[in-house]
Amino acid sequence: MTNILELRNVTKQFGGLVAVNDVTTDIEEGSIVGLIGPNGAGKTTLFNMIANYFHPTSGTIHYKGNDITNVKVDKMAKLGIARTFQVTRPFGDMSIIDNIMVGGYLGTNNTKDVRKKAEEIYEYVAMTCNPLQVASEVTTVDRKKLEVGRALATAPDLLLLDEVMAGCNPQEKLELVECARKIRESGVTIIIIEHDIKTIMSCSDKIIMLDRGSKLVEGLPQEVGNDPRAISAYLGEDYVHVEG
Amino acid sequence: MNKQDEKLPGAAPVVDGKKGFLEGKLFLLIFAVLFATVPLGMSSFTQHILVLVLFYAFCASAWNILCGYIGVLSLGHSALMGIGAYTTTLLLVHFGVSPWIGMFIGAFLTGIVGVLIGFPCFRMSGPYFTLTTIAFAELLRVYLENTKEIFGMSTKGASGITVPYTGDNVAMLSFLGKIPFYYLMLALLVIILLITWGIDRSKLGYYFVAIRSDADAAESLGIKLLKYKLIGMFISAFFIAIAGAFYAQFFRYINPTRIFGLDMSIRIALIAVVGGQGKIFGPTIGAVILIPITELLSLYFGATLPGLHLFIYGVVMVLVVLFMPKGINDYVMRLFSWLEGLLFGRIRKAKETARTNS
Amino acid sequence: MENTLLAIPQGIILGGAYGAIALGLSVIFGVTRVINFAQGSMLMASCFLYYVLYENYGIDPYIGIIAVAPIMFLFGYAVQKFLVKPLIIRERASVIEPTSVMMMTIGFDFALMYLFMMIFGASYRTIKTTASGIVVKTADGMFTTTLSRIIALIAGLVLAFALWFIFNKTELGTKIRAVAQNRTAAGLCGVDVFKSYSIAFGLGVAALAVSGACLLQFLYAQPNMGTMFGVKSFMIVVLGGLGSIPGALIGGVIFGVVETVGAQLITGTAATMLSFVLFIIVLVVKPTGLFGKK
Amino acid sequence: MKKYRFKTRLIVAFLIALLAAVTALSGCSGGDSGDSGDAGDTPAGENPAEVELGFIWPETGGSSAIGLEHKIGAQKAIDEINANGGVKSMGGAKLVPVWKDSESTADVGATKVEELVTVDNVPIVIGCYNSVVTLPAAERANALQTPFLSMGAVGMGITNSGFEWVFRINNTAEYDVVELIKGLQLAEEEKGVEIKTYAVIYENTDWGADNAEYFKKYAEEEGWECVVDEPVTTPATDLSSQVAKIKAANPDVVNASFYTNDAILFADACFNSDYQPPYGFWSSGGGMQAQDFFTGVQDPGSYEYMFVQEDWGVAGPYLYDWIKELKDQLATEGITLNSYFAQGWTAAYVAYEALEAAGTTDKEAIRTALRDLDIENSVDNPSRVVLTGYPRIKFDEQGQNTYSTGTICQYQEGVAVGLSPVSNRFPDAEFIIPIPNDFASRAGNMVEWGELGKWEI
Repeated sequence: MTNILELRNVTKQFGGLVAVNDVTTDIEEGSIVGLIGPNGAGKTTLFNMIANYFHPTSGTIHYKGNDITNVKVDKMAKLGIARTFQVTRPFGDMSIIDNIMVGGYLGTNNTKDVRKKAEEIYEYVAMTCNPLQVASEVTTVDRKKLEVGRALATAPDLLLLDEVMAGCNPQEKLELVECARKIRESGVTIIIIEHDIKTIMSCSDKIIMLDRGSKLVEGLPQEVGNDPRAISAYLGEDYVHVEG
Repeated sequence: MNKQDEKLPGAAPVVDGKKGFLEGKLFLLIFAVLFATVPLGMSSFTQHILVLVLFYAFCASAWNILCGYIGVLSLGHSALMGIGAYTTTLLLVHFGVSPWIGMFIGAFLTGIVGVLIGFPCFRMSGPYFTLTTIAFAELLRVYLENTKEIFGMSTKGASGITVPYTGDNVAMLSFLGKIPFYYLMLALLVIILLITWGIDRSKLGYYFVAIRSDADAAESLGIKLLKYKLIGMFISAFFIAIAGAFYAQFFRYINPTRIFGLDMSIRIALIAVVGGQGKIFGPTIGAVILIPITELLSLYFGATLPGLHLFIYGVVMVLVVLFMPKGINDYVMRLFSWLEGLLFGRIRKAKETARTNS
Repeated sequence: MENTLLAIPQGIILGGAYGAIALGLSVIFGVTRVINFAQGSMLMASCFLYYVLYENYGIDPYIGIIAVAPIMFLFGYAVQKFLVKPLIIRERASVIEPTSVMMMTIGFDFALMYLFMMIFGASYRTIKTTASGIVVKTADGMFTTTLSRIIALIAGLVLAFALWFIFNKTELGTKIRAVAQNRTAAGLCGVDVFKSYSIAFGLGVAALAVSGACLLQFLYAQPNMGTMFGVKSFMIVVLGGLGSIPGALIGGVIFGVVETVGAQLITGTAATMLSFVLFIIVLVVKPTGLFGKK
Repeated sequence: MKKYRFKTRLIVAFLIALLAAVTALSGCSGGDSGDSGDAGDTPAGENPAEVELGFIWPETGGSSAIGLEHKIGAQKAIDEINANGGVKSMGGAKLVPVWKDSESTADVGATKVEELVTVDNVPIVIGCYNSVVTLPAAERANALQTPFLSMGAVGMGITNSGFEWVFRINNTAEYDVVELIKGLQLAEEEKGVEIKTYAVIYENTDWGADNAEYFKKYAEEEGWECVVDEPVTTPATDLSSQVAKIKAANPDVVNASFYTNDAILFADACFNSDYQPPYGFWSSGGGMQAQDFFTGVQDPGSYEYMFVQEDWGVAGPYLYDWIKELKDQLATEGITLNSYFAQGWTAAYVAYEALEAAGTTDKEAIRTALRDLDIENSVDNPSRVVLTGYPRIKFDEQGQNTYSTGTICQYQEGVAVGLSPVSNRFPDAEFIIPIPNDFASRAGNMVEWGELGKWEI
């Protein structure tokens, strides 16, 4: 398997604060990678650097062998990297289908094709709402799915999902996991930030755990789950929380 | 209806029930017939006002392409209109270039100026953008008021330029009566509505609305914000310049204080906002309602007490903004939907039943 | 050369008046992010109130502040509460820039301006008070100004200090600043967001009223007088930096100095153009303004 | 996003519109010429009870203070005409004014002409003070073949654009300046002084710029040197800096062109800076003859010795008994007789005279009457028409009244004293030139508030 993404010594400082400290890791093509860690661990910062919302203070990010460390945000989609937002950001006064179509217009002008593709994606992510409903009015889970669908419409090779399952009930989480698996099967690599360890463990091929900006553990879900450092830093607490 | 819609679960009822397959048709027909026939037999003044209605509808539609769809508030559009008007008029006065040609030269020039202004302006957002556009317009206004000539062509500073009247001359876009101006403006309005409609349902429109809704999310989907804002600016500037050329020919007089003034920008923006920004027919509806109201107020109250008509105008403006959030367009559309439902409800039902049966 | 140098204090004094007006705006703009296009006519309204007090009861505008500033505070409070608030609530639902608030204030400006025109007519009304008649000048007679203009500058400074005090040293001010920084977060912390908005609006309009008292001494009251400061005062606020109180004053002084020095070196109109160019350049280079913080 | 699917329908609608347009165009071109020009006509032999006069003044906007004075003047004239039996040649038809507000805005003026002519069917339109408003308005009236009486506007284009229906009662900007220059020459001659340098300061409107331009043109012919050429963005907030600039350049004469508000600021700034050009401020009027200017300045001493080209006959040999009476009468109503009132008055009266001569509301007849109109005004035979004090009203081929001379007055002890031309001079009056630098002793209400005087630091 080739690495789709290679991070080398990525560091981000905000003023004197080190948000991400010297993270080096590889993401294999076609895998689902879970990015976990306690609050303030630097997950979202790392995520935003991969999506190029921030540029690292030092270190490099390579995507498919090319340096993308300082590429502009609006070029990312064309490169094949799409993301979702932690707080969903639908285009409020557009319908669901129109939202997905915006993603689909990348690299094409043909409205007919784009609409068709958007309809396919709408079914693919299994949304339950009416496709012509205005996006600001649909339920949370549908908004999450819409985020995924919209990102998917840009035909990415790497999909970055930022806490896509937050605020969903277990049933909905299962749906989303199913959805992620389906996407992975179509050949898309996925990185997921997630708080719900149980869910993330169940669907990831690899887990990267951050703590206070540094990479703490990296490995298969079982390995991380059994790693004492990980448990002490975060997992035990959360398990209790989740169980309770 | 089209096949794709039927394929979608849950799509069909909405498409047929809520939107109505006849929607737009009746509305358009009524308006088309009204617009095409209304000036006939009217007094010259009524025709004059009708031309102004179309003129402002056109201006506001041009403004709408940038500001309504992309969701920025430009109060500097009068400057772009002024550049169009001045280019056309200077070419006519000094080189005898027909306004038909000058109009497009001016429009292209204005489009380019608009793009150049856009570079610094689009770095700002919200109120900053608005103020920067005002600053540009005021800068140009003060400059022109104090400039006697540009590139050797006399502009007469604040005195303004009188456009020579050449009698009824189609080639020189000069007419005595209002009717030719009316239909010219109507044609221009139809063109800009078609273009807006085209934009509305194409990639451009989707991208514009996406930028308006959430610029960050739009960017993450690969939309180059600046590029699309500049495209919007170019189209908008292009058309507002044509409006400027028309203004010069219609009033046969232009002066920087008026045509580059903030009042003009505000009026254009107001019409679009009141009518419904980001909607194809919003600006047109705004103009159809606001301009006659202005004239009627001035007709009935203008003589009573100086300022009364403008006071009422201000109050109406506040009330419309307060109580009609989506603009009048929304109400008109609902009214038409309702009317259509009333008129065609039975036919629709019959067709629906026929389809479900088949 | 000498004249150019003399133009600098002239500009500072003029800028003080600009700054005093900009302060009121800065408070409103800084907290609510609303461009209050009605500020010109609100200033005009307060000037007419002073005029009426002076003509009918002989109350000097400086003393009249005691009565007019609270009235204008309530006026601003009410405008926010009944006109601006519903729009902000509505706009929050969609994510469009608050364009409707701007359009509403434009309409309000119209209504207020022409209401006063109906009541007072269009003539220019001036008053002749002690301060307006006292001319202050250097012994060689090269530099001249009036006491009223100097008082306007001082009033600007006092006003700036008072506002700074309110915003930085009182609990109310702290709450308002919190709202200005992050409406949602402040709301979650139990701050009444719209009450803060109303108070900020009221304070802004009251500050305008204070500068109105100073302006009437050397200018005039007339329904169209708002256009005199019009766009300029917004540019000052933005130039100085959003919500920055010293920024508003310094922005005013910069505009004043550009105008007076520009009038010496080039012409007044060229200086006006220059100040627009300056505004655009500053915004392009530093969108947060000279003293604004990100 | 709402989508209306109606491509085909739009095209159909467009085609219908186009079709209608073509039919309308072909059908209208004939009918259109038919109804223009005869609106408001009265058949011969039948007299209307009322005749409407269309007035357009700037009642709101930047020039509203002045426009409202015009309106009062015109109203008073109409009241008087009606009290005297209306238009006698039409069987005593009463004059009814139709007021329109130009909002001080160019295209609004043209729109209002359109409205007055085609809706109100007025036989004659009068207005509009601002040149930028009057120019398109006159053009429009000309196109609608309606007599247009221009009053107040001095822009050249109004009478040199070949409009056949436009008549201007007042001066052009150029002629205003020529009068000023003549006054200056007269002063030079009489007082044995020699003007070498001058400064122009003006608001950057069409009127201000025109004035400055012509002043420079004629001053150059005189060989005077321009030391300061200062346009001012109107409305200004402070003119002290500009005054300091002029003071430093020390010209012999300053030509200032401002509307009321800026004129107040300018006079105050000059007075506060103790600035007085040796041969005075010379202005062709504008704000410096408005009522608000006199009451608005901080000290009447600030306009003392100022030279103003006055339109009205309330000065010198023109101070007829009837004007005095009128002035007193108006004073009881709280109205001040000033040049803008006089302009409004005269404009209404000229329209009346034309109607009286035409005896009909036929526009062609009124135009002929205006062309033939000749009103003499002299000490022996004063005319109530000419409150503005012109010696004669007679339009040339361009429609310009070439007798609309003003009087160059100097404010001496607060009173405008007529000086130039010599024929209009007050008895025993003479130029006070060079102007004394006597700021402390100047007339005014200094006593009331100025005991503290000027502070030196």
